[in-house]
Amino acid sequence: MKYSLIPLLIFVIPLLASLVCMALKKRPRWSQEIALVTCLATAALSLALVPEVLRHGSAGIDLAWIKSFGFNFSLLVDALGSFTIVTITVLMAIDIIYARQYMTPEEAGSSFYGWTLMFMAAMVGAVAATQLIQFYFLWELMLIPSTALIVYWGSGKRPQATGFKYFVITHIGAALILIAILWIITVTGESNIYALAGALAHLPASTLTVLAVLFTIGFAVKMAIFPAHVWLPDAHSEAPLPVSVMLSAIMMNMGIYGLIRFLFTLFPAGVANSLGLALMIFALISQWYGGLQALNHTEMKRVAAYSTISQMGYVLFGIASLSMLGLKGSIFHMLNHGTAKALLFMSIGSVIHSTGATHLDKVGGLAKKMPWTALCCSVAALALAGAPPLGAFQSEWIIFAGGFSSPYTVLAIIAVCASVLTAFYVLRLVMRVFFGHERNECGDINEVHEAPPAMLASMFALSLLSLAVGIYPDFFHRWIEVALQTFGLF
Amino acid sequence: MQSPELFWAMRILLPLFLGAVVTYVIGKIISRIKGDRAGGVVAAVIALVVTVAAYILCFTYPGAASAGAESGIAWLGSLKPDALSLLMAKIMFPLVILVAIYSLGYMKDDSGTDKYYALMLIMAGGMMGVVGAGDIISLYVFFEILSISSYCLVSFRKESWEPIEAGFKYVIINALGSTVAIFGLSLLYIYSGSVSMAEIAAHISGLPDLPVLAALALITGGFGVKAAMVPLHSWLPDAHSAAPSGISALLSGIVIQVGFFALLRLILGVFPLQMQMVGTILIILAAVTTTYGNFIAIAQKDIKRMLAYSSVAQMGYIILGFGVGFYFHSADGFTGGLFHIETHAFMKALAFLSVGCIIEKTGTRRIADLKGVGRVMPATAVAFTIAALGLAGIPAFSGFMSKLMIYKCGFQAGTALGVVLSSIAILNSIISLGYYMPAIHTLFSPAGEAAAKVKGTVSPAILLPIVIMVLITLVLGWHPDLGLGPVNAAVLEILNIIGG
Amino acid sequence: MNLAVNWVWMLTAIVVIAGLGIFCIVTRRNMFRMLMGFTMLTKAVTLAFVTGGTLWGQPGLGQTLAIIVIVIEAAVTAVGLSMIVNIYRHYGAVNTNQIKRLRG
Amino acid sequence: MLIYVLLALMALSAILVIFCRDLLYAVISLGTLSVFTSILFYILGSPFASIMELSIGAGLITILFMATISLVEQPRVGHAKYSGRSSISFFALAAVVATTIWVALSLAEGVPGPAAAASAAALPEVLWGIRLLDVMGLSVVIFTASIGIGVLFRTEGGK
Repeated sequence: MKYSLIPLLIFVIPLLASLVCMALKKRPRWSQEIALVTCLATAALSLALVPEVLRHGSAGIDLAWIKSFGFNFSLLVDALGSFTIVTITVLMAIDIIYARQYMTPEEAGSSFYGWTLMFMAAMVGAVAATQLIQFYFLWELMLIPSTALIVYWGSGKRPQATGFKYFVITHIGAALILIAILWIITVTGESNIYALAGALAHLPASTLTVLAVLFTIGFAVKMAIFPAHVWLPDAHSEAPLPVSVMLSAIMMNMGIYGLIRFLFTLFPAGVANSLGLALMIFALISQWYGGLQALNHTEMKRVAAYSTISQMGYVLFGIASLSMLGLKGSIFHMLNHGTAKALLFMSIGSVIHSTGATHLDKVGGLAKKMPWTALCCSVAALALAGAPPLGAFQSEWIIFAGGFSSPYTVLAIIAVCASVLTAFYVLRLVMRVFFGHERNECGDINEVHEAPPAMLASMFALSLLSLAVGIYPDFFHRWIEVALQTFGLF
Repeated sequence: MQSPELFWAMRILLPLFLGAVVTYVIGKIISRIKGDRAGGVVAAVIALVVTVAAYILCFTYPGAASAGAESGIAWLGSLKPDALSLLMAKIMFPLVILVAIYSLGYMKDDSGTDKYYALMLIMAGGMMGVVGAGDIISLYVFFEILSISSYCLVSFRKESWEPIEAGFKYVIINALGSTVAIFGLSLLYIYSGSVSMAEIAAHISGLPDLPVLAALALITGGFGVKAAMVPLHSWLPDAHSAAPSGISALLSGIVIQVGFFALLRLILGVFPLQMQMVGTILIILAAVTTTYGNFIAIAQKDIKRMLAYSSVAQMGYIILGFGVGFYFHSADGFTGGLFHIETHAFMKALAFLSVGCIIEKTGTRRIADLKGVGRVMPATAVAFTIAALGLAGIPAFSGFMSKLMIYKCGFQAGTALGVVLSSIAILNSIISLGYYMPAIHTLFSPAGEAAAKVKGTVSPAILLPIVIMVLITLVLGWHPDLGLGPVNAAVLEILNIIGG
Repeated sequence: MNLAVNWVWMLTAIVVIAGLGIFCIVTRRNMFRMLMGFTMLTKAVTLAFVTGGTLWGQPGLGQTLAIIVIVIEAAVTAVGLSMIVNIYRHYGAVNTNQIKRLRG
Repeated sequence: MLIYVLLALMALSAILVIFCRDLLYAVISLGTLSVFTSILFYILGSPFASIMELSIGAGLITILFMATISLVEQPRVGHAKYSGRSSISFFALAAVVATTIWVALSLAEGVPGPAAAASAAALPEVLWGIRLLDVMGLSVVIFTASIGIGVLFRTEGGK
């Protein structure tokens, strides 16, 4: 481990900035700028951390926290962590740029940016956490800002109910994680995530299996794997759009990160193997369930939300294949799914912003009026469908390759079929909204205009990112391979 | 060097009781001359001065170094304050001070507030006497001072039916409880011929089992009433919801904990041999208490009754910490229990104070009628939210840290029983979300009738304690070390006594 | 002092009176009756203290304890009775089954 | 022998307190219980406790009860309510008495014999000496009770 201040900075800067934003209650414009600067700075810092991490394996800092309990506040970023953090911070910065024009400062208010920054700080902190209790603390800290964002700015009929459903269900998942964490701490006496592998190897297999199941269920709730998905469609579709992006494209990565980190770097290989088939089945169900529901719904944000469940099925499928390829694909898919889903949500947001329509059968033929949005939305759709040369193509096919290297070839074939389903519902969305007869049942078609520049800019940035990852994936492959080296499994 | 007994009598008890007399007399005189409201204000100010002075004095505790020092005064022998008592003092004084400030705004339209503040000081003095007592009779006398003053405070607003009826229920059940406890203690006196805890403890090993167990059962049952252990809790929801909100805060925040503390003191002082068994009983009672309290709280429609049942549940957590501590000889159990007393005191008081403020403005206690109040009274509603999330044990609030210790101690025991207990505790914190969340939800949903009634701003005297308690809850949630100093000293004291 | 008393019967009487007191509080529905039960329970306690004092040859201590308990009994009874008067003013009744609005 | 008679009379008056129909008779039984207790105290060599019991227990408390009952109770209310349950009550009572006697007899094992050498401190020394704190506590109790009763009977219009 190399001593580095950056992990601390990328946690503390957003946290302090969030407090500043909360304090600037009367000046939403200032908080907007503060949030933008903070997000860009955090993204830049997390990128600056990448070479160090690749060179030294990991970088971090160790601080005293609760002396009486013997807990430290240690932040450490390794290759897997830095990949997750970069995904989070970069997408967050782009999302903040988008939110600048999607919501006026007065509409958002200072506290919107305050909660957002606190949300980001908690996510970054949870990824960088090395102590189990610290991890749980920051993991749960994500809940409060995200619930507040849904409840205060939500647009559905009952945003409170949605927010609290989200809160309670994810808290139940977290409670399972807490049980497992406390169990581990007391049985092994070790609370450092990076030192646990050795300590856990001595435990009896039955204990390890129970622990692994607790962790898996806990993280699967955050990943919204069927049947723990019930909170997701409402939360993601009723939240305001920038928050949907945060939840769908960014927070989902936390569940993936947690599952991979805990299941593969902590436990001996045999434990994950015993769970493989069950995970794979749930992954397939999520994939198909999400896809079919997405096809079934006409509300655009709900389509994207169900698509998230389906995509998380892909990721879990990669994890459950228990192969290097599958894991690599899953990790890679964090970035690619994040990019594509953020892009899809943002283009839906642009459509909603300029037409006022929320259902895809209320509008049509918008490509002429909003050509750039149409382009970006098509990129997102193609990426989710796994079309080359976009980034998601890479990760999805690595995941499937992983699936075929597992013993369950039949299941892998079913998973591949699901990608056809994906193509079907995303392209249906694009075709209905942007092509065909020009119409807008929710307003005057002639007043429909292209999205404002900041929104377009963030969408372009995401499209280019997706394209760049697809065209030049080698760097990312190397990065993830460094991460996988620390696993030492299979 | 000053002995702890003299310190306790002169710097804690004397100011409080003397202050109560002064408060009452001067308050009475002023209210005769200038009217009731002025009398109330003067009484409040005197009470505040007295409590703040006693609080500051309590930092001059001579410390463990002087524990052996003799006061040389025979009658002070019935006091035996130690680090545990000091911890309770350090929790109680801030709470009483904040509640007194709050009452300045909250009780300003009531009559007879001079008596209110005098009774509050007496209640504080009674609590300090209970925690500092070293023999069974002083324990009983101070316990009764505490009880009588709290009876009268509960039915302070006697003009409506609820406080008075709840008050009688409170009187009869608590009088039964404390008399059963003193009956158990009197049996101990018959068998040992002494009232000092240390001397009884020296005698007890030579006694046959049955009288000791009978006394233990009577004492546990008797003080269990005050500590609101299920099934002896039935007075609590009525009394805590009928009392004025400031008093509810004190009752839920510290009085029931003092009731448990009396039991704890006796277990530590008199029954060290039965500790394992007491631990078992406490664990069972705690599991039942927590689960029952949480499930019944879900069914409540009245927000104060909901909080009262949540107190029952939280008492279960505290008792669980001590039960595990006794059963497994685990220091973490005691730390968890004591720290939860500390954090719960401020969280629950915060919840009651903010709810009291909301009730005062809207005039209703039905949760369903409070729709949209959070939009017209944002500060108070946010304070309630913080308190509720803290009570549910969500990280970033102080309740998480203390509950974490309690969860951890169960696992640390390393047995299946410990794991099961901790899991019950963790699952219970989820169940508790089942009533906190709907309440928060109602507060923040679109405006209803009650919200329309809210007029005017909340007075600063009400807001100040709420803000301070919010800060305490948040700071202890992020940096619990700040509150753990006295707790650790108290745990050391317990470990000294039980020799663990 | 050497009294020709079988202490076992003394103790029996104490426990019986205490038991009757608790029985009275638990089963009676009349508020006065409940308070009387409390008073009986307290009598048992005072008797226990005096007995203990005699047994251990500490009449001073035993009496002191009994006096303390008696005074507290009187105070609690007085407060309880004034509550009953208040309840009567609200309801015109003193039986708990007639006034029970609160649910346990 | 007198002591056994007293004990039996005490138990009897206690039962009367519970089951006697008229509240006033119940109060009188309670006073009788106090009187017997106080005689017992005297026989046991506790004259001061005896006087206190007689004046407070038999005197003050009985008068308080009487005064309140005459203030509150309407005659002939609720009598019919109990008659149906009385046989059950008597069975319950018999069970309680039997249990308590059994418990008491089992408790008796460890009771010490009367102390041979009574190095007794006299009451005033005890009361005003080593128990002074409790006596102060008692004065606070009385003060509290009087304020409390003042609270419950205050006439000024409140909220």
